[in-house]
Amino acid sequence: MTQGSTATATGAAMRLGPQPGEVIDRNRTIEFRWNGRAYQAHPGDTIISALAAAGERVFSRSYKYHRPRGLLTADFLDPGCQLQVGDEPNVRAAHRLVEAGMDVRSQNTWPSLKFDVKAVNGLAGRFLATGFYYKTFIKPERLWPAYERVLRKFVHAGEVSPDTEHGYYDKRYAHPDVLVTGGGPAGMAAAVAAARAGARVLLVEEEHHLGGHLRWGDDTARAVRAELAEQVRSEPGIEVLTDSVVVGRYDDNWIGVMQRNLPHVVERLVKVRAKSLVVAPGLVERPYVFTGNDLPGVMLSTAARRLINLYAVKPGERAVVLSANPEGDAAVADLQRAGVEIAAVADARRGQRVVRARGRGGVQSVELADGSRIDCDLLVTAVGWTAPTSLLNMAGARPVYRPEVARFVPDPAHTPDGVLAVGGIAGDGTLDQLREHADAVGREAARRAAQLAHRLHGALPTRPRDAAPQPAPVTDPVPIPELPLAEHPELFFSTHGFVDFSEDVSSKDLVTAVKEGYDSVELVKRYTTATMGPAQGKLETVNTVAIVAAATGRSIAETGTTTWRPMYAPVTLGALAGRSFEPIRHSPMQPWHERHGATPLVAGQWIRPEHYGDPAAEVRTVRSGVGIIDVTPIGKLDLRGPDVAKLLNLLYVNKWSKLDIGRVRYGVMCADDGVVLDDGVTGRLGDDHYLMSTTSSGAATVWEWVENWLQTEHPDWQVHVTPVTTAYASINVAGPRSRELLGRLTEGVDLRPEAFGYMNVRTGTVAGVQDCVLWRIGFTGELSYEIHLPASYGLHVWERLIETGADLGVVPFGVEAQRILRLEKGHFIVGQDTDGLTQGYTAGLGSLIKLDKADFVGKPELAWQAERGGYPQLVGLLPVDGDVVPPEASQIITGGGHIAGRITSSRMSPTLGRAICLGQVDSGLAEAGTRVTVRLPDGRDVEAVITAHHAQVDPEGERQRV
Amino acid sequence: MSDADRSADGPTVTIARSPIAAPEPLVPHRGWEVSGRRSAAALTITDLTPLAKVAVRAPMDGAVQRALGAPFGRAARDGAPALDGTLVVGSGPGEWLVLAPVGTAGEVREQLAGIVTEAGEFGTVVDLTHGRALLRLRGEASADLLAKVCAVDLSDAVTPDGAAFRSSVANLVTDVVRDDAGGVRSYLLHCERSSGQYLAAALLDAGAEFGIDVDGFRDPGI
Amino acid sequence: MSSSNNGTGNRNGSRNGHRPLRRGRRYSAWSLLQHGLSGADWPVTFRSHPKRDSYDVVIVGGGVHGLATAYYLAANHGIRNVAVLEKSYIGSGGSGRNTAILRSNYLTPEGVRFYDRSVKLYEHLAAELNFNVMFSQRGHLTLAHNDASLRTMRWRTEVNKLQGVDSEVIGPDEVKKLVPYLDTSSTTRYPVLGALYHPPGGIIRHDAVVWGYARGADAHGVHIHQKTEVVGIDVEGGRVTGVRTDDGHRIATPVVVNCTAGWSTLISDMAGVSMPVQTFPLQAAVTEPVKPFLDTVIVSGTLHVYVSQTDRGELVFGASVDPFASYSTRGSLEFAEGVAGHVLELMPALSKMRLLRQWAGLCDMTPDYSPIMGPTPVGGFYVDVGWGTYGFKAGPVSGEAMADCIANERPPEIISAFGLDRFEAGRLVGEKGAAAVGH
Amino acid sequence: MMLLPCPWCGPRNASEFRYVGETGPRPDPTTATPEQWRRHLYFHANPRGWVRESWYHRAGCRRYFAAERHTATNEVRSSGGHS
Ligand SMILES: Cc1cc2nc3c(=O)[nH]c(=O)nc-3n(C[C@H](O)[C@H](O)[C@H](O)COP(=O)(O)OP(=O)(O)OC[C@H]3O[C@@H](n4cnc5c(N)ncnc54)[C@H](O)[C@@H]3O)c2cc1C
Ligand SMILES: NC(=O)c1ccc[n+]([C@@H]2O[C@H](COP(=O)([O-])OP(=O)(O)OC[C@H]3O[C@@H](n4cnc5c(N)ncnc54)[C@H](O)[C@@H]3O)[C@@H](O)[C@H]2O)c1
Ligand SMILES: Cc1cc2nc3c(=O)[nH]c(=O)nc-3n(C[C@H](O)[C@H](O)[C@H](O)COP(=O)(O)O)c2cc1C
Ligand SMILES: [Zn+2]
Repeated sequence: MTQGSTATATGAAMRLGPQPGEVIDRNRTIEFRWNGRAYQAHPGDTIISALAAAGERVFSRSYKYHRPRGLLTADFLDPGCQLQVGDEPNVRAAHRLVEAGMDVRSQNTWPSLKFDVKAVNGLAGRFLATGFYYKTFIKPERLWPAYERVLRKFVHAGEVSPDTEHGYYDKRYAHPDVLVTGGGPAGMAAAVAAARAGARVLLVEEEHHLGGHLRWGDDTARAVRAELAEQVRSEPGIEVLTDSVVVGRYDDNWIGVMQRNLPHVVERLVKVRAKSLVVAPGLVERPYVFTGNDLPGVMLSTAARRLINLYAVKPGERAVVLSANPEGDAAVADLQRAGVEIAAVADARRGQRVVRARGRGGVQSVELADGSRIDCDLLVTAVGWTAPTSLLNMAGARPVYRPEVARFVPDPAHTPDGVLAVGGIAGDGTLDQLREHADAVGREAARRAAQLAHRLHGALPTRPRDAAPQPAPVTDPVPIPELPLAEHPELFFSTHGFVDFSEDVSSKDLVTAVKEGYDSVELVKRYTTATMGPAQGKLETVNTVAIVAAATGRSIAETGTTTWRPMYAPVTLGALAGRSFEPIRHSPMQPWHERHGATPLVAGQWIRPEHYGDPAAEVRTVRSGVGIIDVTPIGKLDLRGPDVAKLLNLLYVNKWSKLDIGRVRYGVMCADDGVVLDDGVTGRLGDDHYLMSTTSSGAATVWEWVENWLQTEHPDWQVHVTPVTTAYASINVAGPRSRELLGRLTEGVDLRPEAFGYMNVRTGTVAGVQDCVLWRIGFTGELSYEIHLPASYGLHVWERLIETGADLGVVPFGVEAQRILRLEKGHFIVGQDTDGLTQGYTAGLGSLIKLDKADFVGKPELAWQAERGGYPQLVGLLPVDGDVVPPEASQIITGGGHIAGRITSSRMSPTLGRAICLGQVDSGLAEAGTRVTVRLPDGRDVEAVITAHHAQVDPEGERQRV
Repeated sequence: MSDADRSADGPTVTIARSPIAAPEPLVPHRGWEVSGRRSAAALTITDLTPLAKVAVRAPMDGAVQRALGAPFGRAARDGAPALDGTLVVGSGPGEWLVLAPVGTAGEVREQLAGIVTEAGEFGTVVDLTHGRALLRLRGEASADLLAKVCAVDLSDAVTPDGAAFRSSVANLVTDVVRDDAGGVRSYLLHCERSSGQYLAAALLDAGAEFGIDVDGFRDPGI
Repeated sequence: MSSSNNGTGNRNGSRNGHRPLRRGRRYSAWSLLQHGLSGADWPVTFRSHPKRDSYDVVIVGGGVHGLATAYYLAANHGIRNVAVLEKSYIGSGGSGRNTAILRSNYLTPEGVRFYDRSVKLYEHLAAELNFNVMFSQRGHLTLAHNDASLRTMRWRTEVNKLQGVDSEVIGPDEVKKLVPYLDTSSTTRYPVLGALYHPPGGIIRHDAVVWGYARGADAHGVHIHQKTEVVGIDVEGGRVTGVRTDDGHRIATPVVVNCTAGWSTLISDMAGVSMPVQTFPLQAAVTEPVKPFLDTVIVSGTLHVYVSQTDRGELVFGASVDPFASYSTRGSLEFAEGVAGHVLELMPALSKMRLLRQWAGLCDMTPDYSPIMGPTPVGGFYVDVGWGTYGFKAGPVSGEAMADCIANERPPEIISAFGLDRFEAGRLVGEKGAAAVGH
Repeated sequence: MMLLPCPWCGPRNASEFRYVGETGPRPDPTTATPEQWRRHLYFHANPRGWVRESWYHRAGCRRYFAAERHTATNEVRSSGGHS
């Protein structure tokens, strides 16, 4: 056959004539590719139904032994139907609808699905038994990395590509009164009842259509489906999400829903806060364990019925059916109607069993317990159900195992109030009983939601106080009729076969694990990996538990299950991530910086100019002329009230009682463990009005810190704190000519040194902008003014400074120049020159800390630090070879490589033409003049000398006082 | 205007700018540069940053609150006679935000200071016009848009017209006021100035599926 | 303790190459072949026993710390009358739910020395225990997205090198070579400025470590009692005399070792010892498997995420502890959202991979991100706790040191910085700086 | 995600809050011994059960308040003014 010869490829050999419940659109045909060949499908087909219609039976190879695998459940869980679609791995092809042009491939098969060389693993199976890798590759130790590389080659999965585009995924929130999980009859009926009782309902269905199992039922079932679907549609209080799945239930009914198949979005995570959660996922049909149970052609009754009724695909030609329930019997009828020859029906209710299926690449014959052997290409099993209680368990409920019905059943006594189970998961019964039950549950869910809403709304400040009070909710619980439980034989295994199809774990592996001492279900799980694959136990848990129970001689109830956890169905990372909401912050001058080639620096949320090309030149201009820097990110808190001075005295280590209006002061805050927290200056603008500045990175923390002390320790103090960091654009005008520059633009402030001295604050007009705050301070050690001006005018003033100062040679400078300038001046940076354990005295704050104050935050620890002595100290250092700049974090060592400190800041000083540093050293080395050894990252040692001051430029502070 | 504001080419005027980039045409409006764009879309976003924004702090449930007419959690128009043409938002326990027409911050501040003095309580008034960004979303889909970025229940039962709350919007602390305009659902969003551009961009992105468009500033905006 | 031998054992940890596993119990390719051919059953890995009325040492907690302590007590010091009491199944605590990242590139000299010893023990653990623990030394990368973290990484590197630990700071290009899927362009919100590269770091099959120690301890005669919860500790005259269990037993013992990590204050409270420990959940998650594409462990402190790919092909994700103290192991959607968002920041091409399962474990956080090890004010009551988010890698060295501490009745040098008394004395260990997300 | 009942704003997602934790009264700094002081700084009850603790409504009213929470179920029993 030639590539692309679609006519032959599609075949449609197994496609039946029109079926009453079919979901395919026969009027249209689309084309897609399977392992390189073209196939045809109808819209509405899943990938697998289209392939099955074309007569394909093998879709994958198994995890360990590379056994051929086909269709088992024909839904999302189908372990043999995980395929690669384009660049998307592990696509659930029995759920995913075919799209035109899809490129579908089988995973981890080489050279092809038909002839897979790794199938030799199957022959070696007896040596690859469970846990084999713990028992081998132990010696010689040096070969293990090579073994490991080989093991990794065997990973059974799809592939990701480095070129995959990050598509558009997003999220939304929803606040329904009632969330209904599952759109089968139970879910639909509960949703309608809840909506009619006044609740806003969100109804979520994993499949593409509402209806649940009714979709593949008889005429009556389909009629009921249509009726319920119509009721749902006409109920305005119900929002329906199909092709969407409830993936997890978290504290306080916080529920994740994955919404797929949307027009604008690849996938959307809906985050739901539901007042009531109704769990209506139906039942999952359980596979039967016997030898050969994984052969293509062995399938569940629901799979066969889906194929026939939904997709009009004939599942095989000649079938054996193992039936233990009415659904199995219905499957027999469906098969007959579809023209499948029924070779035999083994009725498990009468003790008949299948013990083995034989065949190469697919079922060829089946052996029954009575020894008979029947030729066939299809074996359909209907041996019972697993209750997918996952969401209930996540909510803290404890479903109990009931042997007479051979499944776990929810226990309302151990289910939280906000969660109700309904439908097949809760019990059996006629469709009428089911609807009656669902109706009661829906109304009860609405009632509980209303009650909760009433309670919560009482606490909400957002509703008008004079509005009519919410009607008190109905209080009497709706009586919920019991659903009967239909007896069902316990059918878990007859001979050894596969239990976890995805993980290639057999019942024999489980028994072996138990014998080796892994004798609880949790240890068995981890030793064998049963239930750890893509279905997460929905298909395999009960069989696993039953086999462990048998092997240990305990009952299933005693054995218990492993823990159910989210995700109920796997969720793409894209959907979980959604749009990236990472706030960023810009100063008003940002457009100017961008226009003038500033190199951006990401500093927390702020984007700042690191430099404008040449930081050393920027430094030189500040030292010789004038420069301006955008320091808007500096934290600013507006403090007002009669008790501000008390607050400052409490939070800063130094004294604040006598700060005159118009003065500013530097202060350091420590935490109660004496560790340096933040520093900055605070100025007094009026009687009861102060402006506090903090470090840029500490702004948010300091605000919360201040509020904490005010709200919890001193609620009686009259202080109001307003964060005004970005209410002001902040510009530092620095350099010997800064006064001259500012003088040209300033009104209402006498800038002469005798009128506006160092450490003073004035308010006035700059470049026509009123209400500017000017502080005569600076980080650079030069004459400088920090102007805080109403932020909307930031760009205006900045541009005016640049224009007006052109003849003075004004330049903008960035964060890097500022770091150099401050290092020359010996100012430390909290968090760089200090760390999480640096207490006040270590940071060299001895003269600032006033232990004679009655109290301040950190005082006791600082007092003990002073008393104890012997602490490390922050010091200035000069490398003896001034050309060597030891990288920051270089270690200071003493004999034998003992660490005695480290360089915390280090730069080449453009002003001095040599390297300068700050560092922390052990107390014995802190004396000025001490020579220390610095180990450079390249292993060389260099000498450095401790200096008397932290500052290397103008230690006396002459320049800033002019 | 001072001498300093005159250059050789004539007077330069101070220009106030919002942190949010404005689409053309840019037009001056009472000292601010605003967008003059007009949109007839069913869902629009408008930058209202130029409005006067004044914060008041005083005891909760005291005389100041009675004078302002809006308790925490609610917004009131013309709450007090002195505050005609403003929107008073009960933005926190003992905290109010007063929004007023462009250029009126000074007056409003004075009036509020008067109210506080009269009340005889410990209270303070801070002009935050330049410290915050303000946006308006308008259109029936505004709640659907907001539901993509804000976890608070936007139904009438919880946040009816006039509701005010502070919460996280696109991961940014934001004051939200439900302020239906002319019977159309509408929200005011108020955040730190420096993140205004970020918030506007996040809303435009979230609103794309609803056909959101930018509508320029129109007086009085409030 | 009377029966002790002094000394710390040989290179592989156990002294004198003592091999307690009888013929036929040893694992090897040969024995695998034999069992495969004969179909005979494997011997029991660890047995269950009736409880004795008294033991020389009772260890509370059947995680890696408790089991390793038991193993080294028996193997290195000949103290074999030891019981490990575990309320659930062995490894049900942090040891069975951790992201299994091992490394030794800590920040403080005492930390580096300690964890380096552990990595060395891990390197030979498979041979020591005759149980393949699948230690994959594939290298460990800590990414720096800003100056401050780059500086901390240099700091760590320099301290590491001085202790002889292989660490270096590498640039974005070298990072890209190691992890081609990483977006190392400079235009991302969190650009990769460099990374701390630590070649000996890697991942391990965590359950195998637990089982291997259990099997080794069992072979030496240690009793492992699963499904046995300690509900009380008897203290008389300032010394422990016994423990009480939920099945009504009282077990007499002069020595109780608290190895219960997230539950450790509950146990210490029973003995009247208070500890500066708070319990926080730490979450993890795995994706569905894909073909191997990620060869190193990646950690980003700024983005609070770490990622590795197991030999089964799944990506294993972790983050920092939950934002509030709790004993809940239910996990949260925020965690899954955050971790996915951060992983995609780093590797945007992975948006179509799917998260399969998430879970949580409990972490015993201390104020200085360092453990609390050694004796307490109550005689015979020892603690090996405060393991926070990083204690799996410390299992072997902790077991070795605690065994030594108990046998010799004083803490060996290697854990001398980690005593309980340091908090009241104000001598905190300086790991806090680097350990925030430090797997 | 746990809902925390803010005494001012009503129930909100826990992610809007900053956890402050168990807080005790600050010992008298003039008389406390180093041991007492460091117990205050570093030691907590850490019960598996009900605990009284402080929270800060960072994304809302910006108030510190106390709440009682069960550390195993995360159920919140009551909340009141500041701690
Ligand atoms: C999600 C997660 C990821 C992590 N990632 C890493 C990592 O990558 N690298 C790393 O080094 N560390 C990591 N850690 C930390 C590491 O898992 C722990 O520090 C380590 O496992 C602690 O071991 P343990 O033996 O002390 O405690 P656990 O393994 O927690 O064992 C304590 C045992 O005590 C039992 N117990 C408690 N109370 C009682 C009682 N009353 N009676 C009897 N038994 C009791 C418990 O059931 C439990 O089994 C992680 C932790 C978590 C939760
Ligand atoms: N499937 C069958 O053929 C079958 C088998 C046995 C019993 N029954 C009977 O049918 C009734 C069951 O009806 P029902 O409505 O409870 O079940 P149902 O199986 O008819 O419908 C459940 C629906 O929930 C959906 N679902 C499951 N988990 C979901 C999730 N996490 N998110 C979104 N959707 C999810 C499923 O796709 C399914 O469509 C009972 O009377 C039962 O005895 C039917
Ligand atoms: C390193 C590691 C890898 C894991 N891989 C898987 C996996 O592939 N599939 C799976 O279902 N669970 C996996 N788990 C999670 C376990 O199933 C389980 O959730 C975890 O051990 C916590 O136990 P619990 O869920 O029973 O409480 C893994 C856990 C760890 C620590
Ligand atoms: Zn609040």
